Amino acid sequence: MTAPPEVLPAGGAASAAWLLFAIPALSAVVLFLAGKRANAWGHWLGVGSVLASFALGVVIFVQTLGVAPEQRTTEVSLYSWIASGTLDVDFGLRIDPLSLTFVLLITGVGSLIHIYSVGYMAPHEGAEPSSDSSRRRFFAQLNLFVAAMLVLVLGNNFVLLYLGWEGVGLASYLLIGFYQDRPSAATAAKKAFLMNRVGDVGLALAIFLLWLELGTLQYTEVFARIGELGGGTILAITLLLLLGACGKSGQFPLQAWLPDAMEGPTPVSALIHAATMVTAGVYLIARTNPIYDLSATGRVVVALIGVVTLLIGAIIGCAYDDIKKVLAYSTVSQIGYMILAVGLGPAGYALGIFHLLTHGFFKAGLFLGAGSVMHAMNDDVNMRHFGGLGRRMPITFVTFGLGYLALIGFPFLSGYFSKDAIIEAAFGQEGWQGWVYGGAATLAAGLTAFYMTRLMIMTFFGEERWQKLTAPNGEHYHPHESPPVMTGPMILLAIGSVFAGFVLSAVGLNQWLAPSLGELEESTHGVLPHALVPWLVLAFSALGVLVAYLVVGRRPTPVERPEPVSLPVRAARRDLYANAVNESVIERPGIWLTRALVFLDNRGVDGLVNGLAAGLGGGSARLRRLQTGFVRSYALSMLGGSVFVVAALLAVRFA
Amino acid sequence: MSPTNYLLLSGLLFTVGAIGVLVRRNAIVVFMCIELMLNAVNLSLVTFARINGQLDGQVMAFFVMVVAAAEVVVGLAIIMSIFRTRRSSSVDDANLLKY
Amino acid sequence: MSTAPDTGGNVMLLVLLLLPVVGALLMYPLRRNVPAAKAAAMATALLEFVLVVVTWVGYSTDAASSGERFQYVFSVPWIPAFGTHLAVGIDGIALVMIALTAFLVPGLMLFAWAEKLPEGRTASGYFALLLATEATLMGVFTATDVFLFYVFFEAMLIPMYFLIGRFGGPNRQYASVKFFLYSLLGGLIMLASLIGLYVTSADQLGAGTFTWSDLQSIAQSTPTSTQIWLFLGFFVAFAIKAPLVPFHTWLPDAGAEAPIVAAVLLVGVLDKVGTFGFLRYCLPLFPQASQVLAPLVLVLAVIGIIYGALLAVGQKDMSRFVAYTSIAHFGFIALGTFAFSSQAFAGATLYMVNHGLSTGMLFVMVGLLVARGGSRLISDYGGVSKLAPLLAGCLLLAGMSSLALPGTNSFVSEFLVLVGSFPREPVATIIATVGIIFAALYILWFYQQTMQGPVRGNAVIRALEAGGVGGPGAMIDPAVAAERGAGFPDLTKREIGVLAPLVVVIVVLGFFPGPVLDVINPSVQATITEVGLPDPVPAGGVVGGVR
Amino acid sequence: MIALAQVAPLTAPPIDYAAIAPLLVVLGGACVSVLFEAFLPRHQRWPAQVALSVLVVAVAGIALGVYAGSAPVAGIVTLASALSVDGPTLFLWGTLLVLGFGSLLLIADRSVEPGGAFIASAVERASVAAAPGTTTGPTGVDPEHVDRSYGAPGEAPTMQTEVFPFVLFALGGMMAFVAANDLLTMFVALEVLSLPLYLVCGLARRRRLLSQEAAVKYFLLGAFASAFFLYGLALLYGYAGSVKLVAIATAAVGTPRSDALLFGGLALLVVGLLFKGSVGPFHTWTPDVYQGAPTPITAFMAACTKVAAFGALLRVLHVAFGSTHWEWRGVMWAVAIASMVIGAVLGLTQTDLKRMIAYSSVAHAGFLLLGVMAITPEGVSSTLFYLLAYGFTTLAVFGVISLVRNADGEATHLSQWAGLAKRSPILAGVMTFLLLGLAGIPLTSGFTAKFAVFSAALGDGMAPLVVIALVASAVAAFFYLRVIVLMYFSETPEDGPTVTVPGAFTTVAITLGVVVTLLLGVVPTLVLGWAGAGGLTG
Repeated sequence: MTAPPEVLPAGGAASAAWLLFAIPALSAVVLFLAGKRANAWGHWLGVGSVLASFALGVVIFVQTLGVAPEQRTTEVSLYSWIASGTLDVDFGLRIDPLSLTFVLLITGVGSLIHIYSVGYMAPHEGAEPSSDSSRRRFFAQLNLFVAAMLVLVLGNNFVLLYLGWEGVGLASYLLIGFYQDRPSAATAAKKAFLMNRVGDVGLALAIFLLWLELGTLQYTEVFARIGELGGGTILAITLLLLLGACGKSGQFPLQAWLPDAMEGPTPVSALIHAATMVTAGVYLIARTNPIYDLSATGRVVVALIGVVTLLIGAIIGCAYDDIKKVLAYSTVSQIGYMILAVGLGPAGYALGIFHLLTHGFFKAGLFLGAGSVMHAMNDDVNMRHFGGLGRRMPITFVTFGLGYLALIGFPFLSGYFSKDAIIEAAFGQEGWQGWVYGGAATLAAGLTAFYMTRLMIMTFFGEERWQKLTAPNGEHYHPHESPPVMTGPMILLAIGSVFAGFVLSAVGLNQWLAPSLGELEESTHGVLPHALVPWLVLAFSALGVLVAYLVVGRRPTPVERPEPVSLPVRAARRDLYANAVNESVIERPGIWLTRALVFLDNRGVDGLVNGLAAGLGGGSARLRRLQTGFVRSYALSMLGGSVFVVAALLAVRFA
Repeated sequence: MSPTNYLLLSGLLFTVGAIGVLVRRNAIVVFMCIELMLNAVNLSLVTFARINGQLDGQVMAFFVMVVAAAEVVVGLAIIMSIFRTRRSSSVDDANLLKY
Repeated sequence: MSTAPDTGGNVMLLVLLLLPVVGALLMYPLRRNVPAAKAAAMATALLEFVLVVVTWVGYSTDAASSGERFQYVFSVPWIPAFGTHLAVGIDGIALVMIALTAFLVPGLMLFAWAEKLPEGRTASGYFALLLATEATLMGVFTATDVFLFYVFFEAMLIPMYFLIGRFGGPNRQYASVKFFLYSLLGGLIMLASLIGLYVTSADQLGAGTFTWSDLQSIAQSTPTSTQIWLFLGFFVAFAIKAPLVPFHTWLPDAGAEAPIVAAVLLVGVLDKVGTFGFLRYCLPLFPQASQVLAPLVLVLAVIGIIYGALLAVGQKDMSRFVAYTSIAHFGFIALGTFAFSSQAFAGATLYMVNHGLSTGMLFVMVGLLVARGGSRLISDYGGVSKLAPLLAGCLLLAGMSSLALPGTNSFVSEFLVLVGSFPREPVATIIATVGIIFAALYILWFYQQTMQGPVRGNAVIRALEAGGVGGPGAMIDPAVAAERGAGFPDLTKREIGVLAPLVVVIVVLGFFPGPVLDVINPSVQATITEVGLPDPVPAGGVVGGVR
Repeated sequence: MIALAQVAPLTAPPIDYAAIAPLLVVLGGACVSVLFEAFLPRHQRWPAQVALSVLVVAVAGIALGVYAGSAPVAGIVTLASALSVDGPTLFLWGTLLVLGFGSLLLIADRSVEPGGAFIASAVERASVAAAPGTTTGPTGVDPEHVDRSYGAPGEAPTMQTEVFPFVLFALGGMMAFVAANDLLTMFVALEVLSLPLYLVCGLARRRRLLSQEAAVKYFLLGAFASAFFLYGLALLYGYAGSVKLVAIATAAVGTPRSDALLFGGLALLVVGLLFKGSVGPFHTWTPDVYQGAPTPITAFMAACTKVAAFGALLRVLHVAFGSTHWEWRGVMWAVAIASMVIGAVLGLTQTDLKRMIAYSSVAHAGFLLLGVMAITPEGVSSTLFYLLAYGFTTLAVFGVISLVRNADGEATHLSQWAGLAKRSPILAGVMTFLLLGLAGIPLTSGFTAKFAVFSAALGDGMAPLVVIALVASAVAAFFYLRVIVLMYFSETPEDGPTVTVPGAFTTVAITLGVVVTLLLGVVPTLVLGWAGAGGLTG
């Protein structure tokens, strides 16, 4: 492990870093409270706030570049947030290469998506007046998300991280359930929040454990003293943190919420459920790398989770017809790659972040493209209704296509650099780990190529199936290119997805991140030589494309999904039974248990109380019958009482 | 003859009186049974006086008689008044007040 | 040999005590003139609040941390034969509680301003009872003489009893009597311990006393067996008040049948007397017993957290739902109280305040829904957010506070409770932490049922048709309805006035709990020393954050 | 002559007239009031009797006050040690006088029931018809008995004034009873207080059948009980060779006689006293008599008889049997528990207010026993205080009950009290306060008294009993609560009863009760001091 660099108080623009999240937060508050008045200009305020914090981020970034690497880790303490006894949680920010990288990603991609949303969320003619308000609400919530996400990455202690962590959870909940009158949206939102809470429990317990063992929750102190702890404790901490990461990043076994999250508006899917929030888990593990450095076992578990997830995502992605669901599972799979990378330890932290950035570009671009398609197709998401859209909406087609190439790792596009690096590192491990990680990653690369090609063909090529169909709302489809306010961001992201990989590796992202993540270790004795891996991956990807072309491209796509299909396809269509398991293991027993408890409480606990009262009343009603009204019976009771008293007294005395 | 016998007799009388109170219906008779119990007490008082070789007990017996007489006056008055209204002196008829 | 000064002292607290009484009495002459009565009541409540603020400002945390147990002390002998004093004084814990009380009452009055009362009931009586409740609460929190505390503890029941019984829902008689008898039973069992305490003090000090500090001074020397008996008496009373499972069944009935303002006072403040009692009486007066019996309490607390949450999800009635969520929250408070660490104690204390705010707001939201739909059934509402977005937003905020989302007040307290309990009680804390999932479950479930999805539910539809907007299932334009103020209108100005302070406090305390914690911490430290169980020291030793 | 000369001169035992002045005044007043009955014309009797009674009580009170000011703390024994005038005696005398005064006011009142609540024997058709069960039972209306007490058609109805001498005699008897220092005096006093009560129970103007039935039952059972008392007296005489309490106490320490006599005697004696104190299971007469008797008399019995009975019980157990309390305490525990349970549980389902209060008095008797059983100064003082507090509260309660009336007299059925708060908020408020007092809620005398008694009991090692007592009082609270619920939370029935505006007398009596109930709850110090001054001397 590398000794953490000493921490300097932030200076210059960095000391104003709190503005980064303060501005969007303020804007969110304004938009929430302003009410209808803000309908007219609200969205521009939202865009402006994010742009502002992006600008500030750039300034701080440039300033940080100006100083020597070992001085790039700075902190600014705003005030003491929670203080009791020896506990003193600081509301402070940590500005270092890692957090700055995320700041730029969040605010940069965030700005683009905000701009895109101005067009996407614009009320289409004939909409009810309230949809102005709903756009305002949308931007308020999107700003809230940006603010929370920035707190998450900027916080200099675990509690602040937790604040951002659940803050983005709330924003995600609100935005997934944005179309509130859709029951499915509401349910999806609830599901997302609950599964995230499961992860949060892990994070919380990790925090408690750190407090118990170290008596502090500041990154600097924790990382400095983590070495004092025993292996068992550290392993426990790493696993609990991993649980948190799984919840947030839709990793196995908590991946089921992410596809449902696509109920939200597409820009949300692009920003939150592709580019930023869902990568928070990767950030968490990368941020706590000093802890993971100390636990090889912990790292193996992380890597395996990543492997399992990237396979699950890739497999299910092949079966769906819903364009957003396919992209969602692709996200699950790609985050699997990142988790795998950070699971490789010093050999992979930087690579994980690298892939996270490139993925941020091209996946956001893909989602925006999908959004543009839906915008054109009356919000239809079923690819079987598409086809031949390439000619109708060229810009979308081109940008989307570039994103697609980047994702499948077409040579010298961003995906090629980041993903192949991860796979190389994976093969770089020794023994079985190398084979398992590398093999799975390579296989998934092929699958990725398959399902993405399938998506491209079904959407942009082939016959225009939509000609013969009518939209759910009855009218015919009139595919048209989206307005510039939407295509602009798509173009920028496309450029990003083309060059980001090359640029970032050229300028040396790894060295830049080194102060936060330690030097990137080149694995020397892997199971496969480095030279071989790219070709292998390329071969698998090409194979995937080819198969896709043979299966989908050469024969017409049926408008109705074919039934019955082979077992694996069925399994994949049903998310490999993840939801079924959740339902039968957790949901139904839970409902049953609740009913049982309600019964127990009313009949049992409360029944006891009321029963006691009833018993007293009944006893009273019976006993008062003894008061017959006959003098002689009264006399009898008196005599009986006297006899008892006499007998008892004599008994006490003489016995 | 040992004084104990007198005590036993008085105890017996007392019990008889008590039982009488329990079993007889006529208010007058019930009342007479109570008088019997009082007189049982008198007997034991006198006996104890004899045993202790004092006069106190006998004096007390007189007190008891006086009090008993007073009770008779009051009791008969009450029984008469209820007899007037009810035309019955059975204690069992008077059971409007119960439960 | 009472150490209580018999020389009177600072009369501030007496003023706080008597002012609401005066206000309540004022209601009688004004009973014919309802507007004047309302105005007078509101004025009293506001004045009370101002005075409490003054008290807060005047409360010196330095003095508290330098060992001054109580401030604003006033004490005169009351019944020498029993060694009782008319003794009042506040520490940080009591201060925040009276602050909470004084903060809530004016808002509640504003809420009750236009409430539709059962026929034959006058608003003046209503407000008089509110003020009377406030007075007894002030007394119960400020008393530093155990006898006096008991007097207020019992007196507290009477105005609340009449509030529920006279102004409550259809089943109010059953609920009010159940509430009264249940609490009275607890109180009487406590009385037995109270007398026992008195006798013990007579044995140890020569003369029986009820002065808290004297009793505390002999606490360590009282044999543990005695302590356990006395502890149990107090504990039962407080556990019924708090309420802990299985003593909780009166709360859903009372909370559901009580008028909203009473429900807020009942669940928000009055029940806190139980947890307050744990901190002020059970722990310092019976330290050994508390430690011996802590496992028992922790089991009840943890059960309560899970049990209350699951039952909440099973409820059909909104008020009962809120009541059960409170049972879960009281579990957290009890956990923190019996984990014996300064963080846990501070967290529990702060939790009392925060729960008062969040649950208070939840009850108010329920009240607003009932005011519109005229039904308490959850299934009678649906898709309200489409009609009344502001109302929905407030409900969501209250809910988020209730599930302790970071950034709301409750997170700080819940975090402190858990992080403070973990070192001593890892298992209980882990279960409790799992409880936060259930918290999310019941809040989101409730929100989804009532607020999200298409506009539905008998109450809503009825209200809309009454307002002449739309028919069953019809998509209603909320703007139209709201502007008409008809149908299912969004929040009115008055209602916003009720909610705004709550919203502000909930959010501000989420980010800046400092002022409150500064007041609480010294008293918490004092309690720690009185219990005589040192703070668990983290293995790491060195602690604290970089500043 | 010589023989005569040899006889030692008789020396009359010394009598401390100052000490026993109150007793003498009351008994003398009673005699005078008998003469009034005999010689004054009917229309003058009421004012004369009222004036006389008030005067007597006042003078007795003054005499008591004067003596108490200079009384030796130890107390004295006078009249050949027949009477013991010590701290408790003085306190009880004071209590009896004040309570008696209150009762007399209720009795004298003619505004609530026109012409007062009492007539001797004549039958009122209306009331017979109204009396429950008369449809089945014989309504023996005797034609030649028209209600004389109404006097000539023109004039206002007058009341039966014999009640005044009766009450005065009973009061005197009670005062002698609590002061009696030997069992014989106690027995005579018992009869002096009982016999008039038997009679006045039957004097109700309304519901005569119930009233007379109450009288008969009370009389027969009372006589029965006094027989037990007497037999106990005899046995104890046989045991100790004397009936002086002190002598019994000394004999108990060491005497050849069999303890069977001692404990048999104690048992029977106590039974007689418990009967008077209406302690379960010797309470059976209480509900019937309380319900049947004219309400003012019920008030008098409930307040004063209890005081007298427990005063005597206190003296007997503490003076004569204090040394042997380990033997009898267990049995008394059982009795106390029985009494508390019976009172609390049976009270739950009562439908008649007077019966309900009767059962509550049974429960309170159980609580009082706790204090009596504590053989400590606190035991004595707390019991005394409890008696005073309970007496005033219950007096006021019956006063209030007498105000709620309908066509045929008092409306004592619970259902008739529904929604009373709306019709008469003040009366409902007063009643609520008094009931809370009986329930023992803080800031009422009931709480202070309970606290005193229970702490005395706990101090003397009766913790379990205290817990039981507290649970019982929680149960008992339910039926007090029922009345409050009815008055406040229920809707008023049609043809509900009306609330009579009380005349001066009743008003004063009720106010007295309420004020004392409040004061003893808030500032009991002074009275507690009196109750604690000086112990029992024999």
